[in-house]
Amino acid sequence: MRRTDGELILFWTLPAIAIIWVSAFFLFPGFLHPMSPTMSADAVADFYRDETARIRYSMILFNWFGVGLIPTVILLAMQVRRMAHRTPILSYSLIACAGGPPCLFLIANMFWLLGSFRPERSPELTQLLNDLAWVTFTVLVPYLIAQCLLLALAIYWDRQEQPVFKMWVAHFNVLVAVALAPAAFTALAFSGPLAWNGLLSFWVKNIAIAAWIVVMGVVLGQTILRRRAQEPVAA
Amino acid sequence: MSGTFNKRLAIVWLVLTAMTLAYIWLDHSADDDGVLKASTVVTVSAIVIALVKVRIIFREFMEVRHAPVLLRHLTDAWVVLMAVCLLGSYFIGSALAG
Amino acid sequence: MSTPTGSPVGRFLWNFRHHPKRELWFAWWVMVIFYQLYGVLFFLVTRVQPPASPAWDTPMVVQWFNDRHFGLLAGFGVVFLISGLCAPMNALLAYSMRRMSVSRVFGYSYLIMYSLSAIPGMLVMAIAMTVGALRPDRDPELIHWLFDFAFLSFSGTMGVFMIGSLVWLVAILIDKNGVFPKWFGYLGLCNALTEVVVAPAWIFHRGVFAWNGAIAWWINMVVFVAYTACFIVLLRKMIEREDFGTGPLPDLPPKAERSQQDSVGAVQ
Amino acid sequence: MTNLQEDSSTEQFERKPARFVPGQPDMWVFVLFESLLFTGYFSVYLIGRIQNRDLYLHSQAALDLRFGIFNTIVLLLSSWAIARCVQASREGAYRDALRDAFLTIGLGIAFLVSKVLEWVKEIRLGNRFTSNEFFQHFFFLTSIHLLHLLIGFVVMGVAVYQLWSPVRRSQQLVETCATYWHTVDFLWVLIFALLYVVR
Repeated sequence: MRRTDGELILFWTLPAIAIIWVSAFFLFPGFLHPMSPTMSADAVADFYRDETARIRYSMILFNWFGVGLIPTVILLAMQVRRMAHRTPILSYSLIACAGGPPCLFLIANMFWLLGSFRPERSPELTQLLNDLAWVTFTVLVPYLIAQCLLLALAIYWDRQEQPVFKMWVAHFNVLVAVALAPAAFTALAFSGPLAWNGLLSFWVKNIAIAAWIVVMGVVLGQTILRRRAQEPVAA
Repeated sequence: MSGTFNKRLAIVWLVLTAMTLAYIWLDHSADDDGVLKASTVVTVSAIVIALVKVRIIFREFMEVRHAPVLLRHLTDAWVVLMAVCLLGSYFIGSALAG
Repeated sequence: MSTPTGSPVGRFLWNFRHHPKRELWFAWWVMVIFYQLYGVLFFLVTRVQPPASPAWDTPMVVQWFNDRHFGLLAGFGVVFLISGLCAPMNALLAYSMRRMSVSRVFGYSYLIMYSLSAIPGMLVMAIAMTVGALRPDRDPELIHWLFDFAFLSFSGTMGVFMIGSLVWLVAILIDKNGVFPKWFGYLGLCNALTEVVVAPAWIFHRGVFAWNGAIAWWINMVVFVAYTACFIVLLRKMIEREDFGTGPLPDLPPKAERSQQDSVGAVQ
Repeated sequence: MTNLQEDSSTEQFERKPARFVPGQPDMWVFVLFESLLFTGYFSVYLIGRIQNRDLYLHSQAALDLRFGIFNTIVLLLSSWAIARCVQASREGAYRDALRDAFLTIGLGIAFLVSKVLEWVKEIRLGNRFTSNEFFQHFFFLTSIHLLHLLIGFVVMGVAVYQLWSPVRRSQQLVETCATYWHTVDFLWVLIFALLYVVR
């Protein structure tokens, strides 16, 4: 029997991480309302000069906890292991996806922190760092999209008496993947829904990520608890 | 058995070394009185000698001599291919450079 | 469970849902599609490959970005959308090592190394190029810096691929299950050595060792394409031969028997 | 591994009259592919050379032909030693085979030392990787070749490991290692001719 000690501890880090992320999100002055790509270099430089402290502290928080979602994704990959598949390919794929988003997010995070490190530098440079940060932050979707679609596929293929996840979880994941997709094209527009402060690239994308974390958190918790309840009988 | 093989290998090594030493003579003959000059004859002979050495290494040291026909032909073809590429880039390059 | 029905679509759907090797074939097709898209996106849509010259002066670089403005933004948008495809691909490569008679360490090392390889391999370049094309009115010097950043991150960060090929080749050479032919292991050494050869791209602005040079780019590209083509074909063979056991991978039966066996396999 | 060993020992007697590929045939894919790759590097070098003859001629004059000759002869000797090693091991004379294998490694180290001394000498003269086009090629070709030699030490390690203990001794692996080592040798023969002698 595979050991499951500590699974619950890792699982309960999820709400803690979620609370920290939400606080950091609201602490960062550039998220509410999201900074517009049409801001002039001087306006961006002024923003970094006026809000230096909040940018630094919120981004330091993100810097600490950016990788916090990895245990949850690996827990999901372990559930996929229990599905009725003949090969571990899909759980390998989920493991391969786990590190990507935090890595990309850390790159964006670094550019924000660099921007606020010397806000007195030339506005052109601050604008460049700000562009790099926002573009990286907005386009960090590829691994998330792949993760959702792979999870959905894994669930569709899990044909057994009592599947690990219910079918609606797969549909939900496909929906999230669709919601994340437009953000990849954010650089095509400075205004409108595609712009990095627009409806699709900012609101839909980030709300989809939040919804995914909440829903998958609940589903994962139920699955782990159900299995722990069954396990003594099975063993 | 061992004796003949080792004698053959020794002769091969001597031939290869002699060809290497021939480069010294080639190198001296290239320059008149310390004035450097390009020479097609030296270039072509250097490349041809090197490729002959490569073929000897293939045949004797790497035992292609005893190998199936396919490998023998393949290595010979490769030596020709290298010759065509090297001499070809030299001559075509020269023609283009004018 | 019924056997596949007549129409090709029906057959495909049946195979997609019930074929015993569906996960392997899925990953293999994802890999093929990924490399096709990669070629189309980098060579035709964004036209960042073959690479521009590092010897250009700033106005030339700005001009280069202006010529490709929309292609860069849209093409790299698609890159951001699809680069998650490399996850199943790397999972398949890791699986090939799991099927060998070697320690699990090989498969997991390869998986972790390659899971992030897309970041130095293409995503950093895509981000730098996107930001470079984003504001044509940006200070030209900064656009030039983004240009260098993009190409150097793309060409100059090859350690992942070098060590990855080495891990794979050692696994292939000591494997006793015959998952891959040994010659592919030795070819991996050729590939790993060409990854070393791009390092001078960090040093030279022009000539054969620059990031667009004959040695650092063209010859390497040929080797990389040959290596990739080989492993795509060999992975296909591996999937066809897969018996889900742990011993030596069986050889493919002759063609006539194979089609018969396929239908039997499908019924199972 | 035991399979391989049995195969090779039963084959041993029938082998002489029959034609055979020494070592794993797979290694020849490496040999042929790698020589093609180097042919590419050499062609690029020759074309560059023709476009700038004087520069190459004058830079080349700073090279010391004696180093080149010495290195070539050392590597030819090492190739000879490994060829003898293969013969000895084929005839079951494993002590001789081991001695020849160590001799090969020793000669490889001699090449390595002489190569590094030559680099130091050139760098002291002010001829660096970035100095000019000729020295780009010189340092590139010699260092990529040296990398092959370093890998060769690993390969020779495998050969020694095989010869060391009676429970291993796969003739096929020893021959495969020898094929690799000869490749390092013949690539150097070409590099030597192209860098030092060609005018």
